[in-house]
Amino acid sequence: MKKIINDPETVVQDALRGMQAAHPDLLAVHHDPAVVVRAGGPAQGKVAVISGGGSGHEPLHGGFVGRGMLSAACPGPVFTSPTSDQVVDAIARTDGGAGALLIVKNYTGDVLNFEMAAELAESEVRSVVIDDDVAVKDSLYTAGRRGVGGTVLLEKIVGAAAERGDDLAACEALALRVIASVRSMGLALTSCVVPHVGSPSFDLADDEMEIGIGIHGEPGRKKVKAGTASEMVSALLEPILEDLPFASGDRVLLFTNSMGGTPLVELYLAHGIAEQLLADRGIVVERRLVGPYITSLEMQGMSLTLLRLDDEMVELWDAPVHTPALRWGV
Amino acid sequence: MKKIINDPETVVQDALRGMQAAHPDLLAVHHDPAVVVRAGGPAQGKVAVISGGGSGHEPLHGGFVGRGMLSAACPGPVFTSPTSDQVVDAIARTDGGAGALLIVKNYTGDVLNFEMAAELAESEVRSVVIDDDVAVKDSLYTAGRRGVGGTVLLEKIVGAAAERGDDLAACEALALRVIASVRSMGLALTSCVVPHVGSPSFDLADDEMEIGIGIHGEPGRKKVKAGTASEMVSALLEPILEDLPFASGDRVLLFTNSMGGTPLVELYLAHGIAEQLLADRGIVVERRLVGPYITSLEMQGMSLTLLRLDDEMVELWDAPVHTPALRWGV
Amino acid sequence: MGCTAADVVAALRAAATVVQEHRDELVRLDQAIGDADHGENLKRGFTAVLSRLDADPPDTPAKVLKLVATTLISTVGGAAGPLYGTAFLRASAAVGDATELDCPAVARALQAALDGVVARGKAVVGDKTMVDALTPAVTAAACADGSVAAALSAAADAAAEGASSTVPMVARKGRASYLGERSAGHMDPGARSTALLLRAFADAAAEA
Amino acid sequence: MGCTAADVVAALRAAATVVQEHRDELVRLDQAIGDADHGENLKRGFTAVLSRLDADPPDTPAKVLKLVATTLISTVGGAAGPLYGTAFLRASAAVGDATELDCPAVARALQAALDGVVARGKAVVGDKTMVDALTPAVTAAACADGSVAAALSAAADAAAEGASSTVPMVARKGRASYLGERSAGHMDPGARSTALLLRAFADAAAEA
Ligand SMILES: Nc1ncnc2c1ncn2[C@@H]1O[C@H](COP(=O)(O)OP(=O)(O)O)[C@@H](O)[C@H]1O
Ligand SMILES: Nc1ncnc2c1ncn2[C@@H]1O[C@H](COP(=O)(O)OP(=O)(O)O)[C@@H](O)[C@H]1O
Ligand SMILES: [Mg+2]
Ligand SMILES: [Mg+2]
Ligand SMILES: [Mg+2]
Ligand SMILES: [Mg+2]
Repeated sequence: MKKIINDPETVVQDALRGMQAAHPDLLAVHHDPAVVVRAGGPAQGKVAVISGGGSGHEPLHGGFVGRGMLSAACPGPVFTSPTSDQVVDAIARTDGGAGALLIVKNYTGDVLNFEMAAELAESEVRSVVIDDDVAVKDSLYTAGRRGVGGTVLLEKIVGAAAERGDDLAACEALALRVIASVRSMGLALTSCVVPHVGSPSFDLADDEMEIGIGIHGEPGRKKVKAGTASEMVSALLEPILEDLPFASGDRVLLFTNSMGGTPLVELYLAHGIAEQLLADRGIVVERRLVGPYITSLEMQGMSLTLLRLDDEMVELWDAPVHTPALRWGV
Repeated sequence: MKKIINDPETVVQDALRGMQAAHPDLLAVHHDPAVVVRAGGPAQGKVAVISGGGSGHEPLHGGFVGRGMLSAACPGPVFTSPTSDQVVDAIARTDGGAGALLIVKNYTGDVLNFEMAAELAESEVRSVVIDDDVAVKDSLYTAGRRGVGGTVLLEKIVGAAAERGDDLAACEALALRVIASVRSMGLALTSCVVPHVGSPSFDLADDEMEIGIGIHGEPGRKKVKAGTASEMVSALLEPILEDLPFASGDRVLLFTNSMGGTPLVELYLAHGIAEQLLADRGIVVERRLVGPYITSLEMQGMSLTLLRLDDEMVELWDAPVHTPALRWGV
Repeated sequence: MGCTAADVVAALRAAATVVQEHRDELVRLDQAIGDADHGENLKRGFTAVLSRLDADPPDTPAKVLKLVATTLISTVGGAAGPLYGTAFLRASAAVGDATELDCPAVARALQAALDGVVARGKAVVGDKTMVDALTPAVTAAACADGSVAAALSAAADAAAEGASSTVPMVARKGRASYLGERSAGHMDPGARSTALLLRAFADAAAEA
Repeated sequence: MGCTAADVVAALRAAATVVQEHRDELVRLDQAIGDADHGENLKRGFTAVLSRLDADPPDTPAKVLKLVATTLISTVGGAAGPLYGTAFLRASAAVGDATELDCPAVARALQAALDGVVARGKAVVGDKTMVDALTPAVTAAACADGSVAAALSAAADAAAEGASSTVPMVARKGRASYLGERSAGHMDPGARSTALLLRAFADAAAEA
């Protein structure tokens, strides 16, 4: 394992220190428990939008803290959900009297810890669980679909709604509408290496890829021969389109995401293919996001996320945002 | 080699198509010769700021085309400088009557092709050559120092000057001042794989790193044992500080850059260490940039760039910019 | 002959040692069907437990168990943190403020722990989770001769068997469930850690 | 017996074939001390040369050479594009509008090519570049018996030796110079491609 770290035990803490140094105007980082909050204290009368999860998916979630997006993020250890203490602390630090909406990715650990936090918190709290990964069968025989790329879009859109003053019930309803309209799927060309493990999370031969991976180095649906970019994009896009399903005439946001180690030149290439495939089906790409926004450490690979848009979502997507990783209109 | 591509021969072209699809409002991509220009045609009376170089360093340069930064970028094949035709075409497409400033990274191929373009162009053209890499000895016995991370800062600052209406001579003088004040150095933990080659550009053992690498997979100053993040950051920062030299009381911009494959969590960690080391020496970090902005495909590693700031540079750095990769104030 | 607060503390120290010794094994089990952190998570949690027990040892078994619960809840994260945390919290509540636990109290604590895990995680036997180790352990913890050590030893044996029984199972809860059929052929890490903890408690009780 | 435009075209076709055959070798040489693209760059350039010659074959040697020059300049990129482009541009200018080139004209063209490379790249013999192959080639291209084939063959032999002479050199120009002492022990890719091109021209001339 070669990584730019001092000690696997202190990676998250050390990185948070660097994040604070890099964004003194945007963020206030608290340690013990670890919470990243918007600089400037709680915004009075505004719903606090809070998320969190294991570290190693940067910029998710800390990179999305700031005006128009998250009020706070709770970073767990690498690939491990945060504890309920962190979430309780985040709520206490950011509730400006309008309550808090917790955005929880659907993993057992995240769900249980956020659930305990909601029970313990002194504020009015609602939770939504995002489960956009079509690679997982949503049935009685699984823990349900995972929360993946859709989380980024959800945090942006709901963050904008909270910023404009929507109340807790409205934010929750909007979040549920986004969750109902977003689907994702990912693939890996290489495995990531978790610092405290030191070896790859799964094995892939030189000509193989893993389709349907999550964001924690957990293996996917199946291993197949790594083909061309066009084959890869189709392998992700078709299950997504079938699932909602998306239909001709739908207006969508297309999010082409790198798992971390895939360079931008490949990502743009894949994005171009996805745009073409959607155009061929009469689906109208109205907004797009391309880059490494929800990653799996140094994993090479990509994911696609498609959100069916309505006018309100477009307006909220376009609303000003000022965070370390997403910024526009300000 | 596992990459998200269709054909090594068409990687750049295919990626440009995706880039155009991703940023229809910002960019107009022309093929044959390949040139990425700002949407909306030449800005009358504004100096055109043009750069370019081999592909594989994304977002450099195409990702920096847009308001307040580059007028055009000329993407060569992967790691190969563009041809003079591309540069001539870029000048013709963007010169709004105030001439063009060419920003050239100091590599023989880039220098020769931009030089031919300047000879052939019909506009008034000035060229500046950036050579900020302290890893290379600047002597009669080398082709001189390479242009690396400082290029990003140079393009931002000079782009802002052109945007506010500075004339060609003023832009050139400012560029030379930035070049005189900026120093960089990089290291690699893994090699990149050039698509048309298919195997790693250099070999590194599991416990080695290469110090002083460039951005083209060319080997560096020396191979050493990969140490801790603190050792890595010192190994980059000390030669930079000694070179200019930077002194206590200097105001600087610190740019912590990923070579592509290094995840953000490690990059923030390294950034935090660099900030601490600078604080220890009384050097004042007034602005910072952290992320993968000048990369070497999927190479894992990082570079540090330090720019000594004056008031004008700070003002121009803070000026609005709206490009695919850098955006603020708009 | 019952368990004092000091005995419970000793049992937890033993458990912490066992967790540290088996950290890599638990990571490897979780790497096969999960995300490779179960050993690391428990190690972090029990290291914190040790230092809090050192700093300020509580004076009743219930207080010890509650301190363990809140420490695990605030340091482990993941699925295991709330699950083990809830288990210890319920166990603490089940034993009241007695200064010494007799065998029936220990059995009640185990039953309460299982109920807590099930309430939080909604898993049933056969889902390939820690419930597959804890359920037979509770059944086996009979107090025929009134010996806490004997009851815990029977529980630990049953838990070990329960953990083994997870190998062929297809996971239906937790992260391993994403793998579907591919989760079969591996022992569940949480079931394994439950068996390890109970064995450590039993051995500590035998030495007390 | 001189070279017509058709002969020059044939020589360039032969050169294009050789470049394609040696693409991987040139990439490997450049991988060792540069950036692994020299073979790919020349292959791209000569493939474009072939298709432009096919589309519209010029009718004088100078026009052929000029077409090659502009094609290489617009398709090769890197250091080699402007250098080889300038070489062919100067060679074109050196042979005027003759419809057939005699041996002295070919020798003049070679000298002009070398001058062009040096004017653009400022390298001298010993810097470990294509100049180390081209310089001895120009010297060796004597027209004793007036045979273009013989002159080119002597030039090609000298270029091959010149290319070999770059192996122990420490590079002082181009990308390889960044390596300092570590550049010694490898042949310069540009010197090797110069030798290959001259050998292809010589063989084509012998067959004409
Ligand atoms: N719903 C559940 N009910 C009971 N136990 C569960 C449940 N989900 C997961 N577990 C247990 O948690 C263990 C995994 O713990 P750990 O690896 O620490 O957390 P995570 O899965 O969040 O990484 C599994 O091996 C399993 O025994
Ligand atoms: N200044 C120079 N003068 C002459 N030849 C040079 C010079 N710099 C580089 N070269 C030649 O160019 C070759 C490299 O070409 P190529 O790999 O295509 O370009 P790049 O170095 O830009 O990747 C070198 O092997 C060397 O022979
Ligand atoms: Mg986990
Ligand atoms: Mg090159
Ligand atoms: Mg786990
Ligand atoms: Mg080269």
